[in-house]
Formats: sequence, C-alpha cells, structure tokens
Amino acid sequence: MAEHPTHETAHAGAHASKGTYWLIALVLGILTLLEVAVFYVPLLHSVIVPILLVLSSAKFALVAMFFMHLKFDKPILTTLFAGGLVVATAIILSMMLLFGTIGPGAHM
Amino acid sequence: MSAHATAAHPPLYAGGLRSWLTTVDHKRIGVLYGVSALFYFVVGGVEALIIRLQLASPTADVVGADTFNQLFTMHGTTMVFLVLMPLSAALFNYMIPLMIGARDVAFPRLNAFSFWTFFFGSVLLNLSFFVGDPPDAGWFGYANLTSKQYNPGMGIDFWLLSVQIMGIASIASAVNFTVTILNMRAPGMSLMRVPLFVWMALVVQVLMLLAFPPITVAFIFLMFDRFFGTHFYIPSAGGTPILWQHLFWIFGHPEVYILILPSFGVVSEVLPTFARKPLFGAPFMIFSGILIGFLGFGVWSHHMFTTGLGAVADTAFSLATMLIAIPTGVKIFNWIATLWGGHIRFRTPLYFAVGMVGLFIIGGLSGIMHASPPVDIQQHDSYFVVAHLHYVFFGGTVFGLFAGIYYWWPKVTGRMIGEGLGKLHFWLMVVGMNLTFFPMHFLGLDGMPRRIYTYATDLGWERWNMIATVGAFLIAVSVLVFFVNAARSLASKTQAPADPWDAATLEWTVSSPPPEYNFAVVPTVNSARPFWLHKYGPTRDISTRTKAQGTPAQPDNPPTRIDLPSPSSWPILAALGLALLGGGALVGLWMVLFGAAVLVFCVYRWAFQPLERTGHPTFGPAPSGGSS
Amino acid sequence: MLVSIRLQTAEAVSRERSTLSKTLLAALLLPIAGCAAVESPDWRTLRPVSDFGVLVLDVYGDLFWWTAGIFVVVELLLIYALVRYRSRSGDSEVPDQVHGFTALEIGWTLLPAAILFFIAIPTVRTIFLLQGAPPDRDPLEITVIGHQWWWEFRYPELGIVTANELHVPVGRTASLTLTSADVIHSFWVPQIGGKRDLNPGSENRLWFTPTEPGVYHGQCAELCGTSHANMRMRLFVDDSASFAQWSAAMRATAAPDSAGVMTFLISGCAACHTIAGTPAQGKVGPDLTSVGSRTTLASSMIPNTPEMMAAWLRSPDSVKPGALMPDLNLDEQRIADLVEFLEGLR
Amino acid sequence: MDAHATTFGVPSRKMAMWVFIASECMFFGSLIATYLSYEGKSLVGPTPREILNIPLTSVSTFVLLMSSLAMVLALEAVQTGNRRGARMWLGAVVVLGGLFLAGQVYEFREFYHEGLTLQQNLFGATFFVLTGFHGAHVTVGVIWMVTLLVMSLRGQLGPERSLDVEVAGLYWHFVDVVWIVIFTVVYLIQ
Ligand code: HEA
Ligand code: HEA
Ligand code: HEC
Ligand code: CUA
Ligand SMILES: [Cu+2]
Repeated sequence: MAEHPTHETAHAGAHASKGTYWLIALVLGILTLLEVAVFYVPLLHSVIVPILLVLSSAKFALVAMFFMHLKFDKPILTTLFAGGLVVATAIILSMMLLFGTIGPGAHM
Repeated sequence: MSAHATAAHPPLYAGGLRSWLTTVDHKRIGVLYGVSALFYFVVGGVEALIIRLQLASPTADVVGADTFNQLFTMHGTTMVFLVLMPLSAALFNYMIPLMIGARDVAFPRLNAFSFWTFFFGSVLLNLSFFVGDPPDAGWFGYANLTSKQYNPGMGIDFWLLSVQIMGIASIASAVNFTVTILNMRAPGMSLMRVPLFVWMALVVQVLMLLAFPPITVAFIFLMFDRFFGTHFYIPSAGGTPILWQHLFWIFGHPEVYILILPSFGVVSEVLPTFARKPLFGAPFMIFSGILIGFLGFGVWSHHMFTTGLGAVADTAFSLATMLIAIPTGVKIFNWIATLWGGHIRFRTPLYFAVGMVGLFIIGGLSGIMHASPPVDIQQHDSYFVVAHLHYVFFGGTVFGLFAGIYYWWPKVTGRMIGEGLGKLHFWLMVVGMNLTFFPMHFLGLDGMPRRIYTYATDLGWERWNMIATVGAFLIAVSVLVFFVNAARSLASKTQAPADPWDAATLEWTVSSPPPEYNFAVVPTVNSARPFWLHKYGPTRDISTRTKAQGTPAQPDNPPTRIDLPSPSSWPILAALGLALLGGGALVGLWMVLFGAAVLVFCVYRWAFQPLERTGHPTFGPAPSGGSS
Repeated sequence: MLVSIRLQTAEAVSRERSTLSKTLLAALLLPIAGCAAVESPDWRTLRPVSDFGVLVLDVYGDLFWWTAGIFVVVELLLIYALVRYRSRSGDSEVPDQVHGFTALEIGWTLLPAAILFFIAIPTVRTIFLLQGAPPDRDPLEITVIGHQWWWEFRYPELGIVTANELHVPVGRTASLTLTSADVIHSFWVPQIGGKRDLNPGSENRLWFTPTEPGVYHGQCAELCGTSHANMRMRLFVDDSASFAQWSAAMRATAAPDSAGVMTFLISGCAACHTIAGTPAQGKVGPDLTSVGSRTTLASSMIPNTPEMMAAWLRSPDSVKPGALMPDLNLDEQRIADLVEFLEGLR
Repeated sequence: MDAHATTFGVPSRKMAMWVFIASECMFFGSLIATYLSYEGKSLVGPTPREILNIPLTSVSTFVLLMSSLAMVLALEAVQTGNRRGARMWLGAVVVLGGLFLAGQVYEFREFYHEGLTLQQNLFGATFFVLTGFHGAHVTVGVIWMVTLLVMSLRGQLGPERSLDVEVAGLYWHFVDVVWIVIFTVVYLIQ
C-alpha cells in the first residue's frame, strides 16, 4: 500500500551530496543579497523588474531542483509541478492585463 | 460461479451502520456518494419543480420573490455541487480501481475523509433551509450583492462556508485519484492502455486541483469582507465586484468541464461495448479530452461579455472559446465512427449514451452562439443561457451519468436492472427534457431574463413557460420510473453475471459485485481491451501485436493472503471537525476552535494509526480483529 | 461458462427489435418541428429597431445557419449509424475491429476549424463595431444609473432627470453612460440590441440609433436582489417632434401647487425624492418632478392611474416586494391629497 | 497489497505531495494575482512604499532560505540513520521557521500601529491576506516539523521512515519557494 512507508528503489540516489546543499544555500543567500542590493541602487531602477524576476526565478529553480530533488527525481513529478505552475502564471499575467496593471494603459 | 463466490467471502455490503461510517473501501464509498447524489437530485429536482410551477403562468403565486431567489440559488448550487460532482465521484470511486486493476485507491482513508467532508458540507448548505435563511444570490453569487450591506442575513455565509468545505473535499479527492490513476495501475497498463473513462477522470482530477483554489481564494475574500470588514469587492473603497467575477469563472468554466468530462468518459466506454468495436481513434479521444481541459482555463471571461471588459479582451476570450468546439467535435465524430460498422445492441445504457451524444450537440452548439459576444450580449442572462446550460448539464451530464449507472448497475449491485422500465425511463426523460428546455431558447430570444419570479402578462411568455412546466413534471415521472426500476432490481434474486455486456475492460473480469479485495490476483495487462483480447484472441484485435492472450476472468479465490486497509473512525471524525470548524463561523469563535481541536486531534490519531489490519484473512469468518 | 454468457447476450440481441432509431429521429426533429410551428417567429431579439440590434442580428443569423447546418448533418449521421448498424437477429458475429483512421480524424479536426473561421470573422468585426465610437458625431448623451429596483435617466445636455421611462428621438444616436448606485444591474431592451452591465464604481458605454418609433419593453438582466424581476423599464422612441415636445415639457415644469408641496414635505417624502423648484431634494428615490407625465409607476410595474398611485403610497411593498420605499402609514385623506398633487406634476 | 509496486516507481505519498503542491500553486497564484491586480488602486494610504520594511524582510527571507537548507540536511541525516544529525537539523528547521513567524508577527504589529489594517485600504487587505496565508502555511509546517522532531527524539524516525521526512520537506521547501516569489513581487517590485 502506498501510505506504507517504503524504502525500496524510490529514492536511491535521488539526491545530491551534503556539500552541494551547502553550496546551493550559499548561492541562494548571495542571490538574495543581490536582490536587495538591486533594490537600493537607484541607477538600476529602470530595469529593476526584469533583474528581480530573473534573480528570483533562479532562486526558485535552485530550491525546486536541488532541495526538492526534482533534478534527480522522476520526470512525472516535474510535469505535475510544472502543470500547476504554468496555469498559475498564465492566470496571474491575464489578470494583470485585464486589470491594467501591465500592458496598454498600465499605470505602474 | 457467482453463487460460489458469495459463499466464499463475506458479502461486500454486509455489516451495520457502523461499518458504513468507518469504511475505507472505495466501493462502499462509491455507493455512499451515489446514494447521496441521487437523494440530492430529488431535492434539487423538487426545487426546480417549484420554480417551474411559479413560472407556469404570469399570475402564479406559488412562492414569493425572496423565496424564488433562494430556490434557484439552491437549485443551481445543489445540482452542481451536490448532484453532478458526487455522482461522478461515485462512478470514479467505484470503477477506477477496478478498471486499472488496483485493490483500492492510493489513500483509502483520505478517500473516506473526502466523502464525509463533502457530506457534512452538503448538510451545512441545506441547514440554511432550517434556519429559514437560504442563500439567494444565484449559484455564482456575484459580488457585491453578496456583501453584508446588500445581504445582511446568514444565507450567503451558509453558502460560502459549505461550498468552501466541499471544495476541500474535492481537492483531497482529486489528489487521491490523480495519484491512484498515475501510480496504481496494474502491471502492463501503460497510459495509452488506460480506459477512456479513467483518462477523462484523470483530466477531471487535474481540473479540480487547479480550479478549486481560485474559488477558495474568492470565498476567502468574501469571507473577509463579510466577517472582518475588508473591501475586496466593495466599490466605495476602491475594490471592484468584477474581481469576484474573474475569480469565480476562472473556477467556473473549468468546473463545467469537470461536470461534462466524466460523462464523455462513460459514453466512450458504453458505445464501444454495445457496438462491439473498440473506441474509434482512442488516442485522439485522449488528447482531445486533455485539450478541452487545458483550453478550459483560458476562456472564463466568456461569462462576462456584458461586463464591459473592452473589445480586445472580448475578442481574445471569444476566439479561445470557439477553439473548444474543435476537440469536442473530434469526440462527437469519433463516437459516431465507433458506432459505424458495429453490431449495435440496443440496451438501456446504449440508449442513454446515444441520447447524451444527440442532446449534448444541441447544448454545444448553443454554447458556440454564446461564444460570439455580439450574439451573447442578447442571450446573456436570458433564458437562452438557461436552455444552454440544461442541454449540456441535463442532456450531457445527466444522460451520460445515467448511461454509466445502467451500465455498471449489475457490477455494483450484483443484480440486473429492468430493460423495459429502463427504456421507459429513457423515453420519458428525452421527451420531458426537450419539452422543458427547448422552449427556453424561444423565451430567451423573446427577451425573457433569467432569475425572475414573475413576468408581465402582456409579454406573451406564458405559452412556452407552461409547456416547460409540463415537461419538468414529465422528467419527474421519468425519475420515479428509474427509482421503481432500481427498487425492483434490488429486490430481485437473480444474480448478475460477471460480464453481462460482453465488455472489454478489467472491471468485468471480477464477480458482480466484486469481492472486497477486487482482484484475487493482480492482473497483468497487455492491451487497451485486455478482457476482450482474452475472449476473442488477438486476431480480432489489430491493436495488439503481441501473441499474449489478454487478461482472463479472475479466479474465485485468492491464492495468497490479502491485506486490506482496516476501517477507521478517524476520517469521518476529522471531517466532522472540519465541518464544525467551518460551520462554526456561523455560531461563534468557540465553535471554530472546538472544530479545529477535533480536526487536529483526529488527524494525529489518523496519522499514527496503522493502515492495514495485519494478516486479516479475507476468507472464512468475517474479520473480528480490525483496529479502530 | 463464459461462452454461455456470450451466447445468452447474443440471443438477447436477436430478440431485440429496437425502435430506438426511428423514435429518436422523431424526438430530435421535435425541436425543429417546434420552431416551424411558430410561423416566422417574431421574438423580440429577432425584431430589432436599432442599427445596433441589426448588427447583432446579422451575426446571430450567420451563427444560426452554421449551427443549424451542423446540427442537422451530425444528428443525421448519428441516426444513420444507429439504423444502419443495429445488430440484426441471429447475428452473433463480431464486427471488424477498426481502431481508427488517422486521415479521417485529421479531416474532422480541420473541418470544424474551418467553419469556426467563418464564424469568427463576423464576430470579431462586429465586436469592434459595437464597442467603437458611435456612428453619430453628435449623439444624445444619457446617463443611466441603476438602483435597487428602478432606473434613473439623466440627460445632462437637456437638464432632464427622470426615472423608469427613457425617451429617445428616432434616428439620432443615443449614447448611454451606464453605472450603478448599489449592486450590479444590466441594461437590456431586447429590441434595441444587447445588454450592458451597470457596475457600481465604474462606467460602461452603449450606443444605439433607434430606427422605429414605438414603446419597447426593457428589463434589468442581472440578478440584483428581491425585486430584480420587477426592475422593468419602458423605452419610448419618439419621432423628432414629440421628443422635442417631451423634453420641452420636462424642462418647463410649472411651479407646483404649494399646498401639495406642503403635504409632500410634511409626509416625509422629501427625504428621498426631488421635485424641482421645491425644497424636496432627496436623492434616494426617483425624481418626481414630472411623475404625472409617466405612463407607468414603480419601474413599469403598474399603470400611472390615481388608483394605482394610491395603492403604491398605501403599501409600496405589496406592489413591489422588497421596494426600498417604506410604507409611511399615511391616512387615506393624506394619500388622496398626495395622489392629486403628484398626478398634477407634469 | 504491500508488494504492489507503484507504476512510476515513486512512492504514492510523495507523488501526492507534488500533486497537492501543483494545486497550491493555483492557490497562491490567485492571491498574488489579486494583489497585483489591486496594486496602486487603494484610495487611501499607507502605500507599500511608505510602510514595507525591506531590511527586516530580507533577514527573514534569509532565515527561511536557511531553514530549507536545514530541511534537506535533516532528510539526509534521517536517510543515513544519523539520529543526532536528524534531531539537530529538524530542531534547526523548527527554530528558523519560528523565527520567520516571529518576524512576521512583529511586522504585522508594526504595520498595525502605522495604520495599515485589513480594513484600511486594498493594499492592507490584499497584503495581509496573502502574507497571512503564507504565514499560516509556515505555521502548519512548523507544527509538522515539531511532530517529526518528537518522533525523532522518541527514536521512531529511523531510515525506514525517511519518506515521512521527505514529504514534509517538500511541503516546507514549497512554502519557502512561495516566499521567494512574494518577497520579490510584493516587497521588492513596488
Ligand atoms: C456541462 C457543462 C457545460 C459545457 C460542456 C459547456 C460547453 C460550452 N459552453 Fe457553456 N455554460 C455552462 C455549462 C457548459 N457549457 C453553464 C452552466 C453556463 C451558464 C452559467 C450560468 O450563467 O449560470 C454556460 C454558459 C456559457 C457561456 C456564457 C453565456 C452567458 O452567460 O452569456 C458561454 C459563452 O461563450 C458558453 C460557451 C460554451 C461553449 C463554446 C461550449 C463548448 O464546450 C461546446 C462545444 C461543443 C460543440 C460545439 C458541439 C459539438 C461539436 C461539433 C459537432 C463540431 C462542429 C462544431 C462547430 C464547428 C461549431 N457557455
Ligand atoms: C446541474 C444540473 C442541473 C439539472 C440536472 C437541472 C435540472 C432542472 N432544472 Fe435547472 N439549473 C441549473 C442546473 C441544473 N438544473 C443551474 C446551474 C441553474 C442556474 C441557477 C442560477 O441561476 O443560479 C438552473 C436554473 C434553472 C432554472 C432557471 C431559474 C431562473 O433563472 O429563474 C429553471 C427554470 O425552469 C430550471 C429548471 C430545471 C428543471 C425543471 C430541471 C429538471 O430537469 C429537474 C428534474 C428532476 C426532478 C424533477 C427530480 C425528480 C423528483 C422526483 C422523482 C420526486 C417527485 C416528487 C414530487 C413531484 C413531489 N433550472
Ligand atoms: C426612504 C425613502 C423614500 C421615502 C421616504 C419615500 N419614497 Fe417614494 N420612492 C422611494 C424609492 C426607493 C422608490 C423607487 C421604488 C421602486 O420603484 O423600486 C420610490 C418611488 C416612488 C414613486 C414612483 C416613482 C416612479 O417614477 O415610478 C412615487 C410616486 C413615490 N415614490 C412617492 C412618494 C411619496 C408621495 C412619498 C411620501 C409620502 C415617498 N415617495 C416617500 C423612496 C422613498
Ligand atoms: Cu437590477 Cu436586476
Ligand atoms: Cu463557460
């Protein structure tokens, strides 16, 4: 039964080493620092949105791939997650368009 | 053989009330869903009959304005959340494990929890009748009519809390069935060998997973507006009621596909069985189902063509909506092609399946008219929409689900059901539903808005309204015929064979009703029609290039011991806690906290209760050592 | 054992002489027959009296014929398959196990796509026409404000405020600005064309050029509470002369009889109603400046006769359930005075 | 039944958590969509610019990220039967999660004193509901972690139960990932 704790093949080799985890954490910390830095540098304010989006997507991806093991796990799990993520993103973008937060007539 | 089998293991449905309350068997849970849904079908149907009586004539005075608003709100909410969803859930629960060769769902206790949560939610909704304050803002409860200012009573609170609770049940069950279908298939059952019904069920689960959160959020905002004085939907503070419309329909449109796809699935099982052919173009059918589900998330604003979103948005949503005709058309044509060249046996399930195809087309085509904003601004919120929605809901879903009920009736009950009465049921229903709902197109075209409890005498609407009312009572008679038929079948003594329709899929390889453990031996599958392959051999089945001989009928006795999950009281108690937590908002904080405490306590007990009754013997005397 | 079950089913089939297909044909033709029974339907949305309504009807016509065609073809195919391939007596053969035919399936994927193309073109064109600028450069501007459960009409350029009866001149484009004072309502006069919502907190637009004088029924189309069913209106399309006359009369309200005004004021009516030229400046209910000239009262619920007016004042709620005008417990004499006064306001 | 290998070779509970996470994407997606749709539409202040405390939130973002690190290390420890490590890292998750929550409570109180309430304006309503529901998720996560910690202390969390920890970890990381988005969208892009 599925609710039964199983310890068969499922997660053999399905993760990275401890060292990698520390490294990823370091990178995450640095990326966060960069984000905050960008926020405080007036020079970058015209391009702040794309920069922040890239940086936070990178963080997102690192956590999902390494801490959540997607990189090493079965692709079906990535598919399931991506399904929700894609629809959610599409809805967020459409709503922003419909409410004029972005797109023609945006007042941001 | 079946007589043998019943003697060999305890009858599936034996046991007192307690065994039903604590069951975690997917088959019994399926029956519970089915019985609740049929009960609420009568409730929602009687509400509809009162609506029809009131509208039969412009001078009728059966109910007043407020009561009428409550009636259609409860009718719509009941039919959608308390009838069609649980009826689909009934078929999913009962059939999916059998059709994929599993002994149960992935999480049997979560399954029980889902049912009871749904059940308590449905009770909460109907409790509003007993406190004399049912909701009255329509089944999609547009803000800001639902705000405290314009709706100070408790009706809206009942509505939002109960639908919210049932939403949790739906998400829990969707998680369960997604995993079951993906992960619990019998060896050899690749995704392309999964029966169409199960495929459509999978799409439905994914739609539920993704569609219920938006409405949950919409309800949370409404709750905050009503209980805590926020202004999400209040224009005077900068909010807009249109936010509700978006969030609701982001859920609402996928929801209508949640309601139709199970029926598509049933029809895709029934037509091949009675035409004695494989489903035409099964891969196309699968992909079109997925596409319908996917496109369903991009069309929600077609319910808002009169809201004033602007020409660009209207165009985008209109075109996206029209696209859905393409995959749906594929389904219709493939069904016809399935019949084409077959040897069609006219049994009751086939009647309903064919009826579904014929009637759904009408609803689909009126949907295409709605998809065109210039046309829709005339039809929106008129009886034309009421006609559309009943052709797809009644003609589509109800007929399809009745096809499923008749088709699987012998499997579930172990009794055959009368063909004569079945066909009478069908004919009365076809005539009744066309009589009821077709004239509504005319009324809509003549300018009759929906949700009006009366109309002026000089508008010329009474003739078609009267006809619709007569039709509604004909439908009621047909439903009565069904109940008589069902009762006669249950009272009869003749045992149904395991495979009464000479069908192709795994559920027919087990006895009727199936043993508690479903499969004595876990089947191995090497075709989309494993049982057919076994019966007729590979020569007839060109899809199978292997020499293998399909999946045979199950032996009567399991060769080894089978461990089944043990009954548990924690799911139902946890569901009760959740309902108290939610419903408690109507009573007071203490009730909410009490519900939360019950919920947490039960979840812990549940989590630490061992799942399986160890070494439960499936044979011989009924089990006595089950924990709980 | 299996074999015997199979034989059993085959026998059952052979005994079956189904009438499904024939009756099904009849049943499916029923709706069509129903249509035909109504000789040349004269339903309101099919009889537009404005340019706007005609544009809408054109698209509807396109769609109707496409969908009717699809309906007939597909249903006939279905019925043909049922009749032609019904299982015959004594037939225990298994038919050819055809699994699909990709070319055919691609064909019936593309065909609907092509049809949709023809539906989409007029649709999109008309969307932009209907929501574009009004055809007339100098339209008559009217502001429509929805209230539970009545309509307020304001003509800013004419200085007119009225309720429930909308007057527009034939041949001149009317450009409506739509909004609501409370919940969402929807403006709908079926013979003029499509509806448009009245949203609180924002404005919508709708224009139309009426082409035929007459009086047309209209009604709120969005559920707005108890008396949503009773939120009706009348649209008067006047020829230019009578429109001019009407608007002149509306502006030139004679000073109301002061005894009547007194009664009105002491009865508490002024808290909610405006009568131009008097201290009554309430904003909750309809403007009563020219109430006597309306043909109906309470959003087209009752004819504007002294008896009905009295009935309304006696108990608004029994005329219109939930009406937001309270029952002021007036005695019969007071009511008679008020009726006389109000009916004189023209 | 126990011998029934799953079709994808993924334990069903793990797959279930991923499926649930997909659903949660829509939950938070809808909240974020509303926040963004109402951005700048408040009729009265305070506005995000006036009130959001970037340094404080940067620190709590960092805290949450590090709790994710502790979480994977805890899983690692459980899988390899390292009991001491398991306790230590699970404890760290609890502490860091608690810190994050404390930061949020502090933040909410500050905002309240500066006049930003649920009822004040649309920003207040959307902000508190979005971050509040995130906080509720963190709270559930902390309770879950405490449960695991207690199990570990009682010696019930051997390698054979590592799936319990893995599933809890997925939930925890997801909540972290959501915060990454909220931090960027709500706090940094104003
Ligand atoms: C089971 C439920 C169900 C289903 C399946 C559908 C299917 C469709 N619906 Fe419907 N709909 C509802 C339930 C459903 N609907 C409900 C409940 C409402 C009202 C809610 C409320 O207001 O209360 C509603 C309202 C509704 C509206 C809003 C109307 C309004 O309020 O103004 C629209 C607008 O576009 C619409 C469109 C469609 C379309 C295009 C389809 C398509 O999926 C249909 C596709 C099918 C076909 C087209 C027929 C078969 C195809 C062929 C034979 C191929 C050839 C065809 C062509 C080339 C056209 N529906
Ligand atoms: C989902 C499925 C579904 C189903 C199956 C039905 C079934 C029926 N519906 Fe309903 N309907 C909706 C969904 C559904 N409806 C929705 C979503 C709305 C919109 C609500 C809103 O506007 O918010 C709506 C609205 C709606 C309206 C419009 C109300 C209005 O706008 O004012 C009407 C009016 O005639 C109507 C009628 C009917 C009728 C006559 C049936 C019949 O087919 C019912 C048949 C069933 C029975 C009759 C039960 C059988 C009963 C017995 C066997 C017992 C007999 C006992 C006695 C006679 C005492 N429905
Ligand atoms: C509390 C507010 C209120 C008060 C006080 C009030 N009314 Fe009204 N009145 C309304 C509202 C609101 C309506 C619109 C009702 C509807 O049609 O739904 C209305 C409608 C009317 C109408 C019908 C107008 C039309 O064009 O159809 C008349 C006539 C009328 N009121 C007269 C009176 C008189 C006379 C009094 C005093 C004795 C009075 N009202 C007091 C709120 C009020
Ligand atoms: Cu106003 Cu309905
Ligand atoms: Cu829709």
